[in-house]
Amino acid sequence: MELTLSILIGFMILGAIFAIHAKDLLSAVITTGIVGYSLVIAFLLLKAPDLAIVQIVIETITLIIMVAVVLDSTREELKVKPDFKSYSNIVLSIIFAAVLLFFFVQATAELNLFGDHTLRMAEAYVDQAAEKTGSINLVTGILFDFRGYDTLGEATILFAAALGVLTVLRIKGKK
Amino acid sequence: MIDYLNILLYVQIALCVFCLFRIIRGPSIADRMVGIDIFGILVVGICAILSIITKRSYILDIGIAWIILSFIGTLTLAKYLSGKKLNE
Amino acid sequence: MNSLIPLFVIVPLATSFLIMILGKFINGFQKTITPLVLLFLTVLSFYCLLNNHSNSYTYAIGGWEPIDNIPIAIYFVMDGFSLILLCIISLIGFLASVYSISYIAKFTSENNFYSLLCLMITGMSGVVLSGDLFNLFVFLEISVISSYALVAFGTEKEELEASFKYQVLGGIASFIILFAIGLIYWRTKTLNIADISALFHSHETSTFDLFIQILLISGFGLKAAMMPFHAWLPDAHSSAPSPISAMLSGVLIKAVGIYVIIRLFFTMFIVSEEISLLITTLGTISMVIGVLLAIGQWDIKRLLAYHSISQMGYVVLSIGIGLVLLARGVKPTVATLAIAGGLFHMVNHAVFKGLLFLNAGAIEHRINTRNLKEMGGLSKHMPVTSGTSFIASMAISGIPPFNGFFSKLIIIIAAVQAKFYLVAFLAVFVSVITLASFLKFQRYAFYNKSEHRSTSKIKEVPFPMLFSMIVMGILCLAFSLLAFPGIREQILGPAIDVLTNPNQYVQTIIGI
Amino acid sequence: MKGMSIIVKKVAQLISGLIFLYGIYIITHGHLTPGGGFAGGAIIAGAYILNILAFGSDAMNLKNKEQGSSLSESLAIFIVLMLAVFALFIGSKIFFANYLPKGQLGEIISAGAIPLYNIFIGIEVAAAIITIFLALVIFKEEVKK
Amino acid sequence: MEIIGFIFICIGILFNLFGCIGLIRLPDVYNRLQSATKCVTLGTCSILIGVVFYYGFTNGGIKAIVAIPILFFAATVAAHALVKGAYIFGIKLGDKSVKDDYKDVHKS
Amino acid sequence: MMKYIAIFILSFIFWILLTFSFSISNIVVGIAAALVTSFVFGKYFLKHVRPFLQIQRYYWLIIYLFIFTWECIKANFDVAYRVLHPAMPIKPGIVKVKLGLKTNIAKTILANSITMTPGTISVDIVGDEIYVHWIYISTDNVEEYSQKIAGRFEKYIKKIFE
Amino acid sequence: MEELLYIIIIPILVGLALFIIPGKLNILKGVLAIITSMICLFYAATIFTGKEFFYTPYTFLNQSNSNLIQSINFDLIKYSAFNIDALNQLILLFIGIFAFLILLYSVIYITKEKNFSNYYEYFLITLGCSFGAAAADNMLLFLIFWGLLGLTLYKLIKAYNEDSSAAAKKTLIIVGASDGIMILGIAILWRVTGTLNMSEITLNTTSPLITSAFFALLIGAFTKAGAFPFHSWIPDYTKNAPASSSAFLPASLDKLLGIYFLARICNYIFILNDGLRVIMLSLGVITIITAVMMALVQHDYKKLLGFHAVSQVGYMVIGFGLGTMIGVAAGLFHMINHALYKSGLLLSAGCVEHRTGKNNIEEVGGLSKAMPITFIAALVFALSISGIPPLNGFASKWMIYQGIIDFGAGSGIANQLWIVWLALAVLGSALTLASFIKFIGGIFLGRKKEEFKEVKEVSFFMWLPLIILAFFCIGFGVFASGYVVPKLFYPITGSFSFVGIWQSETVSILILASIVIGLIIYFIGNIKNYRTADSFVGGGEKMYEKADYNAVEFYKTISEFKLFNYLYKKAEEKWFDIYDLSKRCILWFSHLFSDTHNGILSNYAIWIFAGLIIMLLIMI
Amino acid sequence: MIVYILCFILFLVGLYGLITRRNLIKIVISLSIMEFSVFLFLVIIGYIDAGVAPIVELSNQNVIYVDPLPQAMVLTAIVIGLATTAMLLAIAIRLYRKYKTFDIREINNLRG
Ligand code: NA
Ligand code: NA
Repeated sequence: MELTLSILIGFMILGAIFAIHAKDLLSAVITTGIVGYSLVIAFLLLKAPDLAIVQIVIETITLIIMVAVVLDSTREELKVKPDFKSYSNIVLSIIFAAVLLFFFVQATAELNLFGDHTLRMAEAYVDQAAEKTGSINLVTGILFDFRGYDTLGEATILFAAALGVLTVLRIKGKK
Repeated sequence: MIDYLNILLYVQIALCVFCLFRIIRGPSIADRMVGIDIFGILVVGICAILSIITKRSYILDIGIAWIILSFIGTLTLAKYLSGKKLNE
Repeated sequence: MNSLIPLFVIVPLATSFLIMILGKFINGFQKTITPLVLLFLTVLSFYCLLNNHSNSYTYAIGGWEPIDNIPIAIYFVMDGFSLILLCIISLIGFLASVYSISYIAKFTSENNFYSLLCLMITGMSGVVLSGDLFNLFVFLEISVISSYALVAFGTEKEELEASFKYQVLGGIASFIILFAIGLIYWRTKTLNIADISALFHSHETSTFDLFIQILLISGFGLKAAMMPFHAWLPDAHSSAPSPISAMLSGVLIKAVGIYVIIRLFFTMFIVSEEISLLITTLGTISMVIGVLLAIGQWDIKRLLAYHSISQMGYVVLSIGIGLVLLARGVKPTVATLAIAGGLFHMVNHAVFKGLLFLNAGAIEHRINTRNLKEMGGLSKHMPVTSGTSFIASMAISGIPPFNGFFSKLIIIIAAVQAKFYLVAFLAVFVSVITLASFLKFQRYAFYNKSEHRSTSKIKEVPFPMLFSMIVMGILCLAFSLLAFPGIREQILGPAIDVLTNPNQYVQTIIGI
Repeated sequence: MKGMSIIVKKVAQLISGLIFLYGIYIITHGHLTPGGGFAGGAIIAGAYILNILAFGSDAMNLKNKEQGSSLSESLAIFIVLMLAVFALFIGSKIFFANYLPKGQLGEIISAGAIPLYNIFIGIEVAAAIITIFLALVIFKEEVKK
Repeated sequence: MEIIGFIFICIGILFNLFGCIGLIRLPDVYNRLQSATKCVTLGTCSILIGVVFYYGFTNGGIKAIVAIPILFFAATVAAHALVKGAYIFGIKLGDKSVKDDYKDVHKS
Repeated sequence: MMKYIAIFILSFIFWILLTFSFSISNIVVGIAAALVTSFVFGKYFLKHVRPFLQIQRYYWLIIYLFIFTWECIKANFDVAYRVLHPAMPIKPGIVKVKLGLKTNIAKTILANSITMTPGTISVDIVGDEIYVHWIYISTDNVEEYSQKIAGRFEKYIKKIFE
Repeated sequence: MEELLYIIIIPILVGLALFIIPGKLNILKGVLAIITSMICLFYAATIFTGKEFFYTPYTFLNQSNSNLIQSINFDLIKYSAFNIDALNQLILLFIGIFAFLILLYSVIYITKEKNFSNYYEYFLITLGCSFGAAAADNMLLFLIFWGLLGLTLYKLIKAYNEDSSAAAKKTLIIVGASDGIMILGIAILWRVTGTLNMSEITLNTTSPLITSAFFALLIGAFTKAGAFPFHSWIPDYTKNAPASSSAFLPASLDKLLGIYFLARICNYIFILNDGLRVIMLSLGVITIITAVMMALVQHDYKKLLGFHAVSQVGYMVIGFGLGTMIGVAAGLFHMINHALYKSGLLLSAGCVEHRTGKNNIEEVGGLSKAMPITFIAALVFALSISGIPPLNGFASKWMIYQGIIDFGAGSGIANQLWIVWLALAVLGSALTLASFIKFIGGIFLGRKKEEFKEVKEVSFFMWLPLIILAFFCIGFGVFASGYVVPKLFYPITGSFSFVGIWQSETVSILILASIVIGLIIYFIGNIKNYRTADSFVGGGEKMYEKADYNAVEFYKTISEFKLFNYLYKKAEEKWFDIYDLSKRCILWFSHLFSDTHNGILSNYAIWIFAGLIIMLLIMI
Repeated sequence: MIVYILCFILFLVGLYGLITRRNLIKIVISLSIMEFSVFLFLVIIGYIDAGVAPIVELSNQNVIYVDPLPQAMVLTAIVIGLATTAMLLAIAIRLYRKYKTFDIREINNLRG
């Protein structure tokens, strides 16, 4: 399991690197889509079907939106000559990545391993949760009952984003 | 039997790498679109096999959702190729 | 009191939706309802503030009781500290919305504006009230996403650019925060702040704890625009419509940045002296470099924006000093003083920086420029704007008898008492440069003669804008009273008690 | 020709309704199977998007859809909030309490208010995504003189 | 029953493999679409039929059956749209191609 | 009106298949869902729905499905052979295929069938002609390859959809 | 005791109330203000004649339920808010006197300044705050009043153009900076002593901490009083503000308060050590010399007076730097005298400006006949500031010389250097005389210009204060040893052996010498000037320009020395102005940081992660 | 452990893209990648080897479910991610209309 997952994440990393380096934007968008879809497989493997289905739809919607944007503009990647700044940025970011990785490994060394997880808060969400909420899908039970308030917030965020997009894309800002 | 199915599952996942290869390799943008389209179909297979392994039929729901959305996604990409705005 | 708590979220949220539903059908609905609702919230929050008697009130959403002393519901927690924030959120929100009645009239899609404004207030109230780490994140996102949209409200080049950069950097912050929440969950298996606090306090601080503390400092420091995480702020705060700038600088960075840092580090973590010193250092750096950046600006709103960084530096360093002393376990009275100074300055900053942005907006409203070099001689034509901006300028520069003087005084005295002499000196130094840059503002905007335009046609701004500015000007004076014993205990006391005594918070929820 | 080729159009006509129904299925089974308001809402939005892709927005008379969708979005989420607020008046009188009878586990009509939340969240999400999509694709910049 | 299902699944995966190899090997985008979509779709249909055998006449089995026509329509229409799009986009037929009747239609 | 009813029935069947539960509540919800679907998406449904309501067509449909499946499998192995063969014996190109079908739905189904059959993929339908990308163009004769590509399905489709 | 409250609160309240009266009724405002100031003067006199006392008007009740907060000793008004001793009494009295006189003068003067709104409001608030600052014992209370004075100072410049708005800005920045630094000093004092009451603190300047507190407070006093190097706002202020504002604040009230506070810190709060005395005395002489050198080359007579307002502070600083009884008394006496003649001079200058509308010495001239009363008063003031006997300026300067000589008997380094202090102080006095000859000559003597044909004497209310001040100058000079010094300063310092004015030959010779040197310097500087003037007799229009005393020529004479030339050039570029120096420095940093904010998003992202990583590296 | 590390590496890839790319769309993509890694990380945290998906099995009482709470969190976060991406893209396209480029270094009026 761990191995499969590792390979899958490796696959995602590969895709991500390509997406970042792609010479044209549509390829980058498509590759991002692939990475997102791989995430769905990971969710499936990690026994998170709810996430899988949401991630599929959201990833597709994102892909569509991105295609719409690229279609409205250009799919050409910028034609700029790499200067000193871009090289130094690459070097810097690799150094950052190395240092952060080092600290991450250091910091999480003492925590439980993969697949070895105990419950505390979620115990109440799992134990007889179906009786408490009436929902046999525990995630839905959490989302709309134990933590319905989060979900209201989440829906509000989507509302805000839609409103924001409408606001940003209105034809005239001032009368 | 489940073990064999697991192997098949991994094979199916491994097939996705071919799609990634095509996406990275290109050369044309349409090739990449083909890659992601095929990927979408392959994953339905993954869902189906996983559904048997875990004996949870609802995973097929995910598969169906995937078919539908992969279809819409591919249509969007195809429409891109045809040079029209998405709403034309 | 407990049953009032959800109103702070429900009411603005419902207003936001109602505006989008009814605003299309009822003419002027949006600009009537928003100030009214926010006035109601202001009254409500001040009522709670004056009646809270140093208690913490909780509200378990969904009514889920703790099981085996593990809180499972999302909690609203309202105590002295969050009440102060609630008060300034609704107060500044109210004044900004009144101001907007005239200011936003020149834009299209007023409904969207007011709706987003209400959402922003909802988000901030949610952050301030939430007792749950992830819920806090969600509400933080509500407020920042609506602020992204509001920054770009005018859809001009600069506004869009600012909004984009704001979003990218804000996105980094959000991921860092979410990552840290994940790490905390990994460790503690719970999201309730009180529960996490109890767990953290039950074992030694480890590398892991330091790691997440630093992640959270970066994440929320980014939201609070502490150096070196500040770069989005001058762009975003200067490009937004002025009432929104007032909200962003006056309230948002406090509610989603400073508030959370204070809450987490005082209540949730066992804080080491090193981390507290780090926070103090960050505050000091922000304070000094922020003001150095500000003084060179010729765009008023950019100048004000950099001052926000600098003034937040005061707040952070003061709180940091309090944290250092608490961590060392020495001089609790000085720690109290430092915290009081920080909170006091935070409240004051909301008022005077809000007012300054409204002034800038008034000027921009009339002469369509933010460049100081193109202004001049406005004091005759815009006496109220001129007068209120003078009050605010003096308040932010720490000139008596305005509120900024007293809070800076307390901060400096606390720094000296805690033997942070260099910090105290820098606080004075920054205060002087602040004064210099605001006198520059006064000079170029209001006093000089203008070579660029004839000033004869300029009129004072309409009444709603004047109303907000005058009220804030009065508040700049009135908040001075918070320095005095009696009033200070009533307003700031409960907040300080909450912060210096984290057990109270934990016990209120877990009920041990 | 507006929209895509005849093949796409016919198939879109045939299955967009089914996709919509599938969205409803995902939403209403949110408490039983994976999915719920968010996934289902997005699928419903997908049905609309499919139609727009296949036929073009003119064919669908979408001139004012953007406003309509943002209105239904607002309305739906307002109802969600009101569902949560109703809890203040019914039963335990606590915000967000699940006040309806829980019903038989595993049945489609069960879990108290959860399906209701799911439905309205679903509408909200669908409308939000359609709004975003329409705003992005129909948007035209003002022509500068 | 499970054995039959398993065999179907194996066949399906074999088809998928062919499709993917085609995806890699074939020269131009049209040919890749040719082999890949078809093989993979059929393969996946085969897997779904396998699933039907596993589940029998239950919720899961019916769902798998429902999935097949949806997959069929979706995959074919997607492939058709892609190939047409690619043609309009101007992607040339590969070197090995012997005929292009569509050229005239598209020009007009 | 007809198409509203058609989509209602289709939706309801689809619902029952998806849920595969015959409890009262499920059926009630299903009817409601189907009603909503027909109400919202009815106007986008196929224009001519009468064929759906004629039972005899389903007989031909089933026969057609078998033939189609068989053809698919055959062609699939053909393609597999071409792909796996080291020399890759392909002769691709786009050919014009003449159709005898009238209605759009029939053409669409035919085009889909062609597409689904490995080795051919329909590019576009223009009037009575369908352009097909063929992986191995075995002959140059229009009639011959029309028969080869479309003829196998055409008569069944005509019976089912026209 | 309530009088104290009245003199603080009444003017402030009346001042605030005047805001309501519309600007058209300026005269009414003026009358109300005069009445207020008379009341204040009356109460100030009552306090002056009364006893010393502590006064705490109101103590807030601690109703806190927070024990932690209660335990902090942080209350603005604790138990001794105000402390009235002999020093305060004196200061309060003179604040009252000056306010009344200048207000009398303002009624006519300010009405002409049409654009000047809210003059009386800020005037009265200033008055109340000055009383408050002078009486406060609690340092935070003191600080609040002190800070408010800076604010009204700013508001009393009519900032209508480029220069005046710049001057206003500069003023408040320097004053505000000094206030800020004072906060530090007060904070340190509180930390060291645990009290905020000045009357309770006496500290030896032993540790660096206490010394820095001393310097912090010293900066506050120096800035208010206008001593080097924190003086540079005064010339700009006097140049650009209305004369009555300048007379009121920098010339009188700020001097009174600044020197009062200097006296407090040097002689009550801190006990200075030898090193600090050297520093104080050096600053004193530097102030005298540099300011007077700058005054010599000014063209604008208000600015010239401004530099003198700085220069004279040097004597006071010397007085307190000496720290002896006679030194302190001399410092205080010079403070009073200076306030008298300098406000007189500024008011006279205001009269001239009022009538002619010109600020430049070269543009006016020959006004002695047209404005005789102003001329005579100005002459008295000028002679007084130049230290001509028997006027008051002479009396106090003489006491300072006397003090320096006495001080020379001590053993510290500061004492050993007494001859240096003395010589430079005398030189300063000589230069002062030289520049005032120019002032009187340039404005009142010489040929009267055509354009000033219609110039008349100012009205009664404007010259009356001048006359009163002139009488004060003469009276304080004549009755110095017999009446004024014993009556005013013995209560403060204790009685000392006050050597009669004419009894010390050395000192008298010194004074005479200074007069002679001053005249010589002046005439050397003007020889060329007279020659050129002669050659232009009958030369039409140009004659008027060149026939007058010309400050430019004078400047040329002095600047013939290469060193002076260089220094003046640098001074013109503001290299010696602490304000401009720091401004340059800070703006350099500002641009440095600004350049890093180049709008490139990846940079910003890099900062974020670099910050994160640095924090990690430090902490883990 | 390797899973966590790889997951973090995915985050770092996003970071790398964010710092080195100057195309608005690429920046959005980099943010998406960071987002993915955070989602994945959260779900991995809640994974239990022996657990089953958190959908209650009425027939079988003795099963362990994986932690549903991180899943609920990620679900929320996914929707938040969509909202953020939509906002970013809307602004990106508007910026493109104004500047005719996606180069963030050209879109650079705000500095100093
Ligand atoms: Na200007
Ligand atoms: Na002259």
